[in-house]
Amino acid sequence: MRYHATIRGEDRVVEVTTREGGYRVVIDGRALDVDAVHLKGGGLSLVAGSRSARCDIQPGKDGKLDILIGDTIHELELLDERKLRMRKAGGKFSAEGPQRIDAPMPGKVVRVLVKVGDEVTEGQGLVVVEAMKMENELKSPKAGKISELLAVEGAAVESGAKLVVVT
Amino acid sequence: MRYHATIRGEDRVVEVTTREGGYRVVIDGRALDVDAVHLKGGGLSLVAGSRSARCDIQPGKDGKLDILIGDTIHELELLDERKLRMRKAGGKFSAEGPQRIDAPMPGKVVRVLVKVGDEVTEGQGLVVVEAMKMENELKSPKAGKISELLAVEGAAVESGAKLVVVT
Amino acid sequence: MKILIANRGEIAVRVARTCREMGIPTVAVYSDADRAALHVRSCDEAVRIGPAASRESYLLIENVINACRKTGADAVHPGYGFLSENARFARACKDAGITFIGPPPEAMEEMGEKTRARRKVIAAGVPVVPGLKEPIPEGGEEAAKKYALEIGYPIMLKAAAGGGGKGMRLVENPKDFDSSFATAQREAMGAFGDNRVYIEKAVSRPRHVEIQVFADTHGNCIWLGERECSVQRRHQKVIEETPSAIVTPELRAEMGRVAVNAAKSVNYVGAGTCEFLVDGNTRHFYFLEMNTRLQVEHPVTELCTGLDLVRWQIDVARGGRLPWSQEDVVRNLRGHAVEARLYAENPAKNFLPSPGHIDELRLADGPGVRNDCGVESGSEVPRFYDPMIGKLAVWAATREQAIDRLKRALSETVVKGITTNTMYLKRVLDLEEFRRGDYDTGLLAHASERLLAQPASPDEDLALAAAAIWQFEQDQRAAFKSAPAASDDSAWARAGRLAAMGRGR
Amino acid sequence: MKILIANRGEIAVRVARTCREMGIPTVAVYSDADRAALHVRSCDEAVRIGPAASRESYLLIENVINACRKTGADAVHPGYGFLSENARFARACKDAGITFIGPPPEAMEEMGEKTRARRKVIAAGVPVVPGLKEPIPEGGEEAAKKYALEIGYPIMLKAAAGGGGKGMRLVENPKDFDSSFATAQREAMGAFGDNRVYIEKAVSRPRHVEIQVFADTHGNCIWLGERECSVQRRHQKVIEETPSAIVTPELRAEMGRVAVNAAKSVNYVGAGTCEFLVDGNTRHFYFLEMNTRLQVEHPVTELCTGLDLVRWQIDVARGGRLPWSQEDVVRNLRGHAVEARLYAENPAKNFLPSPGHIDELRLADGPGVRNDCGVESGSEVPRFYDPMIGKLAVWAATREQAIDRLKRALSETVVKGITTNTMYLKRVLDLEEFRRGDYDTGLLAHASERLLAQPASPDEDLALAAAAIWQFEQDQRAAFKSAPAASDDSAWARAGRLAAMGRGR
Repeated sequence: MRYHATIRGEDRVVEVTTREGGYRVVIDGRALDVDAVHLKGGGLSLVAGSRSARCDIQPGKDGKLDILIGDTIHELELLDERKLRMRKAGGKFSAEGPQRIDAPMPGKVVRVLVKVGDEVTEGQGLVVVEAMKMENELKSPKAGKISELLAVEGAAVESGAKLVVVT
Repeated sequence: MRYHATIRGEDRVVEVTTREGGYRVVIDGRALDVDAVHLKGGGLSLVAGSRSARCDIQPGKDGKLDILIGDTIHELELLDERKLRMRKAGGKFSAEGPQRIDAPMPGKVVRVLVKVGDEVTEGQGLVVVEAMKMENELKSPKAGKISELLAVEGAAVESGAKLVVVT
Repeated sequence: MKILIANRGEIAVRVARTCREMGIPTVAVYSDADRAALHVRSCDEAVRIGPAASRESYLLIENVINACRKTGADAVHPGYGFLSENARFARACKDAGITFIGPPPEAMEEMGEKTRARRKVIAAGVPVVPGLKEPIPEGGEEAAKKYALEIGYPIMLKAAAGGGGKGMRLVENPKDFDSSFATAQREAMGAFGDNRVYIEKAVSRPRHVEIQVFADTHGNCIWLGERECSVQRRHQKVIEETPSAIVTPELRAEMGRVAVNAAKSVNYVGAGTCEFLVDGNTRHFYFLEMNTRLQVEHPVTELCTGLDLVRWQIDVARGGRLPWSQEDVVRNLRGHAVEARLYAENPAKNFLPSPGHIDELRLADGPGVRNDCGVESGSEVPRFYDPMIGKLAVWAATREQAIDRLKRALSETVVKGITTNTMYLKRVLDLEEFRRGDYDTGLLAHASERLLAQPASPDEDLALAAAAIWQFEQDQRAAFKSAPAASDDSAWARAGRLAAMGRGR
Repeated sequence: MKILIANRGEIAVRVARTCREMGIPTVAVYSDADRAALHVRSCDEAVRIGPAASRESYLLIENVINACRKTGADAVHPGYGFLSENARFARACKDAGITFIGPPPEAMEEMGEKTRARRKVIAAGVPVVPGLKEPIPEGGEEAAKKYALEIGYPIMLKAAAGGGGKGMRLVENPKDFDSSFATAQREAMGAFGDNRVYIEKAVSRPRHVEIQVFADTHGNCIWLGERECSVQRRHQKVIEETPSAIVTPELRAEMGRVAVNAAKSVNYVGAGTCEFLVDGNTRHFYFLEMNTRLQVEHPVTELCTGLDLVRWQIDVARGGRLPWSQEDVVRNLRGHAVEARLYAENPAKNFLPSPGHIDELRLADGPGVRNDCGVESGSEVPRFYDPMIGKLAVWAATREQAIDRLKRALSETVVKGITTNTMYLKRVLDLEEFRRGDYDTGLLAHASERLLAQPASPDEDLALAAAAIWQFEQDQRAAFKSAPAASDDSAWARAGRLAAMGRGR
């Protein structure tokens, strides 16, 4: 199987095939024979050459994977050919065009710092959400104008709830 | 749902129905309102009245369940109506009739103490199996005669392998 | 004796452990958000005391008292936070004939409001930081601003009823006064139901060093050494250690003596902590406040003294005498202990709290490691309460070995499903200022960039291999989805077993 | 320095932890049965050294040396068991230029064979148990039987190359001699590849008390206190504690002095243990053997001294001096520690080993608890090796508190999927002889019936309710099997979450 990975901003091609006693992994042409054991909870115990590593894996959205090895979390993205094509078709998400600011976690809106029509600069505070007794200010991802404002002071919001749209 | 339980040799009838906020359990007519939360790994956190208990559950063969609460393991057997009928039809397993002695765990046969045709008394040693450097003698569950002998000294045996039959 | 633990999370579990060891039955209380919480199943009984919001459950005196009545509990351990420093609660227990495991209400009141406390201890000859001793009255903002200019910026705005850094704000210069004042008041109201704040001069190069004191009902009061808690982020303690790198035996004895005097000035009973600011250069120390309860970071004191402070609290509440003299303490202090607080938060996203479901929790073990955890695999971290899910403390013969041990232990600590600060904690332990012991309460702010850097790792190829193999297996298994599927879990397990049996060898 | 750990299970994991703290890279070795074992992923590197059977893997000197060559490891920690007391292995390391972390081969040889060891220590004035000092030669059974009658029954048959109780047999009276002799020889061959056994008089009311000694390469040798290991089943240690209830400071100093003499008589270096039999009545003690390696039960010594013995082993192997004098030891001994060994065995079925898959493992935490475990949730316990899966040790100020703490910790320790001795251990801690400290090596045999009794419990209804509710949910879920089933695990988790959210409230 062939995967397209992105790690620390670099694209890599990773091919996986099974072989007697484990897997062969080819990364940008470099072959690595890996003996992998699946652990309860979804982690892996890898032995590659004599190197031994415990890998904890935290799957995220659309191909994102956090791989914990030792004291480093490797954040990467993994797509197979099909997903890659879809991604290309869709085009990468960027700060161009209307930006939607969602509640990053369940909480309570304690302050709304803007109103519809306001001109905002990139990084300007828009809404303050409180959770676990901590206040967190949500900032604008771009310079623009407030086109939608759904956040209401005092309202409880679920994770992912749309709060503001900057155009 | 209605279950027939056996605990410490006594038969009990246990009925379970869901109710708002938990379950109603009726044991031999005594009603118990139980709030149960399922834990990862299959255990239960019960609150009945004000009593709170963590129950670890180890399912065994044919309806056997070990329930760990605090410092006690409650060994019980639980059958629904259907299983109960089957059980009754089959008749309880007892030391009557031919008795089959199986290897209780994977290991190695180090000694065979009987031969086919031998008369044996209940509790008499038949075969010695070694595992984890410990020797364990398997004894006859009843007085009778050795009708089959499959254990061979020095042979490795898997758990459950038939070793001897006493008639 | 039957003890109701009027708290949740790791401290409730920790108190229940000592009770179990002492053969004392325990009662847990829980809000609707905590029915499935670990502390509920760690006690012999459990009583629901209301909906998720603490103000409607853990902070409701009446509900807690009723829970005692319902279960026949004749003593209450309040833990920390919630009602632990609420004199009205202590009184309500008394009136209901329930032993409150803590100081008498009078002592709580004397120390409970910082401004009163300062007046009291100053009279007892305890040094304090210059500042306005009265909360800023309604409409007193302007007078307050003038005073702030007099003592000079930077200043602190602190909740009159506060503690634990909650509702505290550093104000660097006059133009930030209004916004900071508003936030401080709101946070104070949210955390303590009392929005009053007061002004205090901010000491420079300040180190937060606190003294654990213990008093019985027979007039005995001793100190149990210090804890340095200068590793703070937004006034939230992150890492605590004892002994402090700047405390000499002489300074320890002197601060201890002062702390004991402060405690005696209010006829204190039980476990208490006097917080001091120590000037990093002059080593002068100023009394900040006294926390009239068990401290989150008490385990480091237990590790270096060998004591069980909860056991002492219970014995003292029963009228027992302190088994140790001050000399016994000095003779028994040993080695070095460091504690790290595990928070459900995302350092990469400005420490955004990350409540949610813990898919897997692996804690550290082995020599010198102590876990106090309020969650386990499968636990839910509710969004309604403090984001601290547990504490990891270690002991070793020397400070250097203790730090190396804590780092090792943090490497073994894995929380999956939610984001935690474990990586961040490891980076803090590697800060050379911390290693040298030469740091102040500004450490984390100053080092923030170094702490969030993403250094390259030699294991990148391994990570890619792991990801690809994992995804490969996912894709393979997806193909079988229709087949009578056993659980994910046992499927993994089977794979593991196959491998264990030497698959393909 | 790079250390290859020539062992498996909990001791390999434990050694790796200290190496991690010291910043020393580690290499694991594994048989085919252990590829998925915890110790493999606890090290930085791992090398396969053969099939499951130890004789073809962990006991193969050549394979271990090759693993060092392959990984460039310049030091070997042998742990206990396997090659740890094999002088040929120590020599092979030396010849390969690899540091063997243990005593010099000569010392191992002197102490390795008990009969030689006895001759040696007797010369050094160390008291020993009367017995035949030579292994019984081929065809020497009759002479042996005559000698047995001379010194009088009961007698012991012990493997000449043995240790740890393996290949030891108590013979109560002459008629059992032949059968016991045969078994002893077979077990000796199985365990050590050497079937020779010798005869020794069995001391009455015997208590097993051992002294930890430590020596460096500069001629310093000290003792680190005793460990009482009289709680044994078929000569397998089950529970160990320090200090021993019968050892006074005077007796400790005397036994320590004798142990140090024994060690010096063979120019010992590193960590070693002198095992003594102490007469429960007269308090006379007899040297049994010296174990020339780290002991399974070393954690209780670490808990009461505050030392990391593996760190000392490594420092001494690097030529370091012991940092402590004998006076430092005496000054630092503190409190009480007890260790319980977790075995994968079924006490109800005559302690039948129960290898297999661990579905869930929950370890104890909180104050004073230390886990040294070779497995985790999802681990496989192979049938090829010792059934000990881990150790649970606790420290507390007093013996009583330590025992209560260990009991509490054992209640938190849950192993699902295989049968373990946790319940059995809790019952042992409740034996009044043990609580009184008045016991000998016969304790478990004498109490066997009490230890296996099944007392009635007030929770029977709760157990029935739990079982019925669990089965009910199983049956309900069975109905949905056809539906696109998420994994069992997440289904449980969801149920838990629902409840956590206050289902139905």
